Amino acid sequence: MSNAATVSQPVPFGRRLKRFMADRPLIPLIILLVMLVVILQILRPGIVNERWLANTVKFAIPLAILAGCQTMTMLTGGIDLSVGTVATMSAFIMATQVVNHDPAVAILIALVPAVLIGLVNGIGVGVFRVHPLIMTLGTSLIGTGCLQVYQRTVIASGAKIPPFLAWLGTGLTYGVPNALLLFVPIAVLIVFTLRRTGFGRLLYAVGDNEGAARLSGVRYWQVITALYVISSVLAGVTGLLYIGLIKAPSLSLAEPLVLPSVAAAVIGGTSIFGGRGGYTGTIIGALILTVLTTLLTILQMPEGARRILFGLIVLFVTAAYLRIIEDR
Amino acid sequence: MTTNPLLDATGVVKTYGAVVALRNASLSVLPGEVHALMGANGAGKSTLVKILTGAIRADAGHILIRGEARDVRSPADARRAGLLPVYQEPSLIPDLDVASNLRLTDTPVEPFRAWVRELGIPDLDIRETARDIPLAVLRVLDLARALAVEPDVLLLDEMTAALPANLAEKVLEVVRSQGDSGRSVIFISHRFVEISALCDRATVLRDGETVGVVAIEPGVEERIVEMMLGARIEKTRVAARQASQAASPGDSRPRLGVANLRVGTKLNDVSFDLANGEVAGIVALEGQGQDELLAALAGSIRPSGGTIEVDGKPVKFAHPADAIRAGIAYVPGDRTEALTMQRSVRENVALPFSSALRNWGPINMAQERSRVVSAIERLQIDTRAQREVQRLSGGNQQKVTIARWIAAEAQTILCFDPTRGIDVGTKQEIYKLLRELADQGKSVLFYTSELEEVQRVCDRVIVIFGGRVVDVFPVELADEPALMRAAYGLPCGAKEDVGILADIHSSPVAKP
Amino acid sequence: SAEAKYTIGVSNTVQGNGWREEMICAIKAQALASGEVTKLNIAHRNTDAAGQLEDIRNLISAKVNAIVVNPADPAGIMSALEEATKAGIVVVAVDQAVTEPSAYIISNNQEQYAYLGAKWLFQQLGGKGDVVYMRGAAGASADSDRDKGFKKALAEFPDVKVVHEVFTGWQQDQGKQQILDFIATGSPFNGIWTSGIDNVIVDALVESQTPLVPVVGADNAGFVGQLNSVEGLVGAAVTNPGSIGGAGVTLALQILNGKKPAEQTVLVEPQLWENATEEGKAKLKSVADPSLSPEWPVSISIPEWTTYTKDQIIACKGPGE
Amino acid sequence: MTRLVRRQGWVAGLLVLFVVLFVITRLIQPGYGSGDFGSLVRAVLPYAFAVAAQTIVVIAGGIDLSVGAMMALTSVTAASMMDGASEEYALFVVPFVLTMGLVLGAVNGMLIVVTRVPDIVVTLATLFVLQGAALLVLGAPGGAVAEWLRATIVGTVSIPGLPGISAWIPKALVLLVVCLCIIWIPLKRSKLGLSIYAIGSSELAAFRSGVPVARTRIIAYALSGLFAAMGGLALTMSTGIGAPIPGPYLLASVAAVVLGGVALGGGKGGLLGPIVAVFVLRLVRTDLTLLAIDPNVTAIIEGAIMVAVVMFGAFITMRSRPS
Ligand SMILES: Nc1ncnc2c1ncn2[C@@H]1O[C@H](COP(=O)(O)OP(=O)(O)OP(=O)(O)O)[C@@H](O)[C@H]1O
Ligand SMILES: Nc1ncnc2c1ncn2[C@@H]1O[C@H](COP(=O)(O)OP(=O)(O)OP(=O)(O)O)[C@@H](O)[C@H]1O
Ligand SMILES: [Mg+2]
Ligand SMILES: [Mg+2]
Repeated sequence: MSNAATVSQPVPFGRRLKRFMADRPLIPLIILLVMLVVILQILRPGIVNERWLANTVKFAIPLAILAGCQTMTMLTGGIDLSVGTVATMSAFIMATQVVNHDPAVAILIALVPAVLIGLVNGIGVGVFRVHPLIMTLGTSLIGTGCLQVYQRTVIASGAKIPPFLAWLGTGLTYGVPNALLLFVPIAVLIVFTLRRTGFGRLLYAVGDNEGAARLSGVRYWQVITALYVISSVLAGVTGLLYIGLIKAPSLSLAEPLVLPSVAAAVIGGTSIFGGRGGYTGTIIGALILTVLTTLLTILQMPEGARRILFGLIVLFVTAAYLRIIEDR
Repeated sequence: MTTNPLLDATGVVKTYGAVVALRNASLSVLPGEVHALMGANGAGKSTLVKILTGAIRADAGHILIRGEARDVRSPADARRAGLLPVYQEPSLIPDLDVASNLRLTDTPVEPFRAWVRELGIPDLDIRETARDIPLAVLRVLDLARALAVEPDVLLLDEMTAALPANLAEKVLEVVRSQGDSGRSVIFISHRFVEISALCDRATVLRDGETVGVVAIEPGVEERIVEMMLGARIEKTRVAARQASQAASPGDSRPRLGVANLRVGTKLNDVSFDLANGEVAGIVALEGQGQDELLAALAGSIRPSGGTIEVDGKPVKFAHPADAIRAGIAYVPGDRTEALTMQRSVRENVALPFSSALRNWGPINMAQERSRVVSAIERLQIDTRAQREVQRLSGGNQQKVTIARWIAAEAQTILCFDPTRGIDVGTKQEIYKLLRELADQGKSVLFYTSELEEVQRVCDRVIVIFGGRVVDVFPVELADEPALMRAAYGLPCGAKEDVGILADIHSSPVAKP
Repeated sequence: SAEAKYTIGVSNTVQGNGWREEMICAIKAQALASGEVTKLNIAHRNTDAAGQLEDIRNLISAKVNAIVVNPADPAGIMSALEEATKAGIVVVAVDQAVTEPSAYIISNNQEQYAYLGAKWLFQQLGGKGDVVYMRGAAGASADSDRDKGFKKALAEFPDVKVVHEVFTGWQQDQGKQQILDFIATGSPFNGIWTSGIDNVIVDALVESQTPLVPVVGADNAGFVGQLNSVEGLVGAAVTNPGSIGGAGVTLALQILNGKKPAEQTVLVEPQLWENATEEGKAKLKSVADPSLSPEWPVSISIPEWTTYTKDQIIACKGPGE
Repeated sequence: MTRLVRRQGWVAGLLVLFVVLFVITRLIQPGYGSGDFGSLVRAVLPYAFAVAAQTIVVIAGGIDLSVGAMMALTSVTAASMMDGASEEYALFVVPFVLTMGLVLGAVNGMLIVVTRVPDIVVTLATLFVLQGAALLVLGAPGGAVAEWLRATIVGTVSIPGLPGISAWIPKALVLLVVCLCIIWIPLKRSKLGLSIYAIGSSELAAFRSGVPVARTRIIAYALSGLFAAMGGLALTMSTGIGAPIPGPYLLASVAAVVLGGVALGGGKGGLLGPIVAVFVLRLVRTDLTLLAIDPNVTAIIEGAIMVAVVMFGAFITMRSRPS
């Protein structure tokens, strides 16, 4: 049936290369990442060593998981700004509960607010049709307030980081961060979910055209509620991992990761309008941002100039990436 | 040729990545001519119109307007050059009211109003927001907006496809008068009746290439079809329905029983049955409640009264999912309502597979693939640009909306104008498909704006007027004048059979 | 003066940071302990100087008797403080100074805070070496005050070099990543001065198995604990009591009761606790408080200025709660 | 009629909410009077401009994450230029800073048009760039403001013969209304205004209707920059200084835009709604302070109110949708 008409005359090499990369959007992204690492190595010869790689991966992992939450919510045309608060809450609650409870119990207690916030987000967005930005912003305000109130009840109890989480967060095995033990399964699961499960298909469908999904029998609220709960639980798990890495519970622990998590997803090629994108790009996006942070820390220049450079590079990377993959 | 062409395009090329939308297209339009642009789905007609009007840029080609090479870079440029398009999709700004839409394009209001009346919409409120206006009316408004600035060349891309018969007729009248008053019209349609009644010449595109220009004269259709379809030509035609073929409702329980159904103010008291193995056609003018009827049966909106029974059991649909579980699938008229445009053909077709909670888990990719591929083959979907449905041509998108339910093996299919914008070859395929479904014991409820389709596919005709069923009669009694009269609320009477390619001179343009 | 009669308003513009939380709790505890306060109106959120103007004006509308304010900026809230004074409200700025002349100030000396710690560090290095300078948030007034103190000390030690200057934004995760990045470059360094993001720095040194260098931080419970327990760690904690809020309440009550201080400005001088000497170690052991939340400064009270008990500040309850 | 209700109903509801809150405020604090209303308006001022800046790009179908940073940059620029300068010099500083906002906003728009990167990423990047620039202008809060500028938002207008009413018209309100109307009303009436709504509603349809999409987008961002510069000036005028760290204006502006009935997809809504929403949000803040509610609970209440109002809005539109 399809009279598959492809251009028959020889295509110039440049265009062929472009098309090759456009079909494999990960490749240009990885090239951009490698370019940044090379620049770093040129500016500070010797910095790119085993230890640096391990550190970069350690710090990129929590960002990448949170960016996974953003990727999935963005596929449905949403966004989850409460991930920072949720991660902070579960970290703080775990660290303060572990003083009196078994670590496993403390972790379970810590994940309860994550599930609750996810549920509220999901019902607000899915049933009441509140814009996700407002909904998650609202719940993150509420969560922060609750955490503050909670904090006052545990001032005197101190905090502890279970050795297991510290091992997971900071430890290395043969130079490889232990955090990968948690991250690799999560990443595989997310990628698999998005590509090969019904739920993943529905995320794309709902984000692309909710009406069409509805006519195909998809119940929007079910998808959205499940999504936000998953996103919140992932954020909670990130909080646990992150506290193992930072080892200092604070009331704003993971907040600084929120905007970068959105940026990582977007750099990785996920559309914030919904319907297109994927997780593998996001992971590279998180790595790019982490390397970029290092690059700017290492550069000796005024803080103002550093931020300007950060902004310009993020813009450049995203623009270059879009240019390369646009003509698919 | 004594006169110089008003618009002359040659060697137009446009590629999208590996997909060649236009290979070598040319088009030449004389002043005062109504010129048909024909071709199968995906031949490149819309692409050519978009290029001529500056909506997209060609990779190569020469375009002369009144003999001068003009660089048309945007629709605004085209407008200044006297070229006004009505695209396949409505182009009114959805969130602005009609008046603001007119102001945005510097369209004079009074001529616009006059044209709207002329086109058969007597009571338009121009403070109405475009989003709230039905698709068919939007198309007419688009046309009126173009006519109001008196363009030299009017480009109409499947203008009549989404229109019910009464509005389509008005459009044809207006287009003819344009030609008569010395302006040119480029007219894209898949309906031969319209082409033969209206056009002077036709340019035929196949796979992005102009394969011929012919003058329209009696008997030319077969040649055009041959040119359009090339090797793909379909000899098998579905014969008109015969009384003997009508499904025998041996099964006493109807598949679908509707009694006293009401929806808001649009639908009052509709009752009918749909048997297994039956194709029932709904005939109605624009806005008689047929949209609401199908939407209510599909669980998309809630009826305000009446009962629906499926296989004898009363049902209440709160969500399309409920209807789908009862085996009822709905193909809406507006394909943008049914498709996830950024996703692939495969994902669109497979969408219903994973909608239910129990199917959220891992997908059996091989099984999905085979089901999708067979549905695609059955509908002959051109899959060159299948990675994103939005890159398919309009007709191919339309096919995807149907393919989905073929793949999902729905027991009952509610189709709202499924052949809208589909080329002749494929239309035959769809008729055949619907009949096959009926033969397999499935039932189809089928609203169409092209009355002659009723005779080709339906067993029974249900006529709706003013939100009520005014008549139900077997297909043998359904000739075009009878249908037309019934649609206007008049009683039916028997007349002789009229087919698409049968007799161009008895076209419906001249009446009523 | 035992009967309760005053309402006190509080305005604070940073939320979610252990130091500020302690300040608020100190205010509450002191108001309760004094027995003279019927009600506290606390405006406590993340905002800027303009937002603080709004809060102060709301407190004026609420007709409080005194306002204790931790200014977002010394000059930026002048107009509202002036309006408050005009309305007969006693204004006490805590933690940082304000430029409004009618306001009373009881403040930690930020410049001295940095100077003291930096000087100790430079001496510890024998007046020579490479120092990592981990500042607070770029553009914050407390950070620029501390920068003055740090630069002053630096000027006194010409052979000390700042090899790496970076803004932590007072964020622990940022601080940790930044120091790890720096360690990875392999550049040698002999000491680290931090603006209060301290315990994660020690963690980073330990985790990356880098030889420990002297670290200067604040008296946060977590860091003080590390100074006592981490093998081979030499360092100093400079006090920066969050309990200054309680002192602010005391000062406000004194003024309301007609006991004006001799000077508009009362400075609470920081102390330095180090573990390089036996004496210092003993001091550090005595102040350590492992039961406290690690972000909280251990100096939970200021002699002569606060009268609440540890239980009261930890309960974090004000009058009427 | 119903159309009017449908279009303006949300704004009217917000106005009613504001009046109700105002009455509640007087119940909580019987002495709450015109002077306190003046304080409210002054508190609203920077938020209102931030919201106006956000509204215009949201209507155009975008979002501007750099609003707060733009305010910070324009504020520090104004404050550092006026530091130690004469009173008259401010006459030059104000137009300079406004032009700067306009130009930087236009740059935002151009970057979006040229790079074709989504708005949210471009403005996230410019957020960092503008913040960095603000830090380069002033490393720490500082600078000064001309006295006459400061005076333009202090006190009330005097209408001769009507002292009772004029006490309720703070100068800051007049400034706000004048600044917004001078741009918004002509814009709303012009074809440019229509074009902004058009590109927000459907970019493709707008392009096909002959709207110069790129130019319109750039202008929308430029106007947003202009409003943000006004906001920056308002910050400097009220605090007397410039602070390089942006305040909480970004999220507040997005929240108020949504509360004000402007759809985040673009193409719908007006300016009045978001402005009223800002007044409502500020008054809620005042009430929470007057009630001496536990400060940690106020965050919970503010979050809950925000969500509840939007949920309520969603709920009534769901109910009123023809079934
Ligand atoms: N943006 C795009 N990207 C890739 N391919 C495209 C794009 N737009 C159109 N095409 C391809 O170009 C070809 C011609 O499409 P066009 O819309 O012009 O067809 P058409 O003749 O109008 O068909 P129909 O009768 O179905 O409307 C199709 O194969 C289509 O898939
Ligand atoms: N900040 C303001 N302060 C006072 N009045 C204002 C303000 N902003 C707008 N207005 C006035 O309110 C009127 C309505 O403004 P708005 O921006 O809401 O228009 P609109 O509701 O979109 O208009 P339409 O109903 O035509 O769509 C404007 O005509 C203007 O006079
Ligand atoms: Mg077409
Ligand atoms: Mg409005």
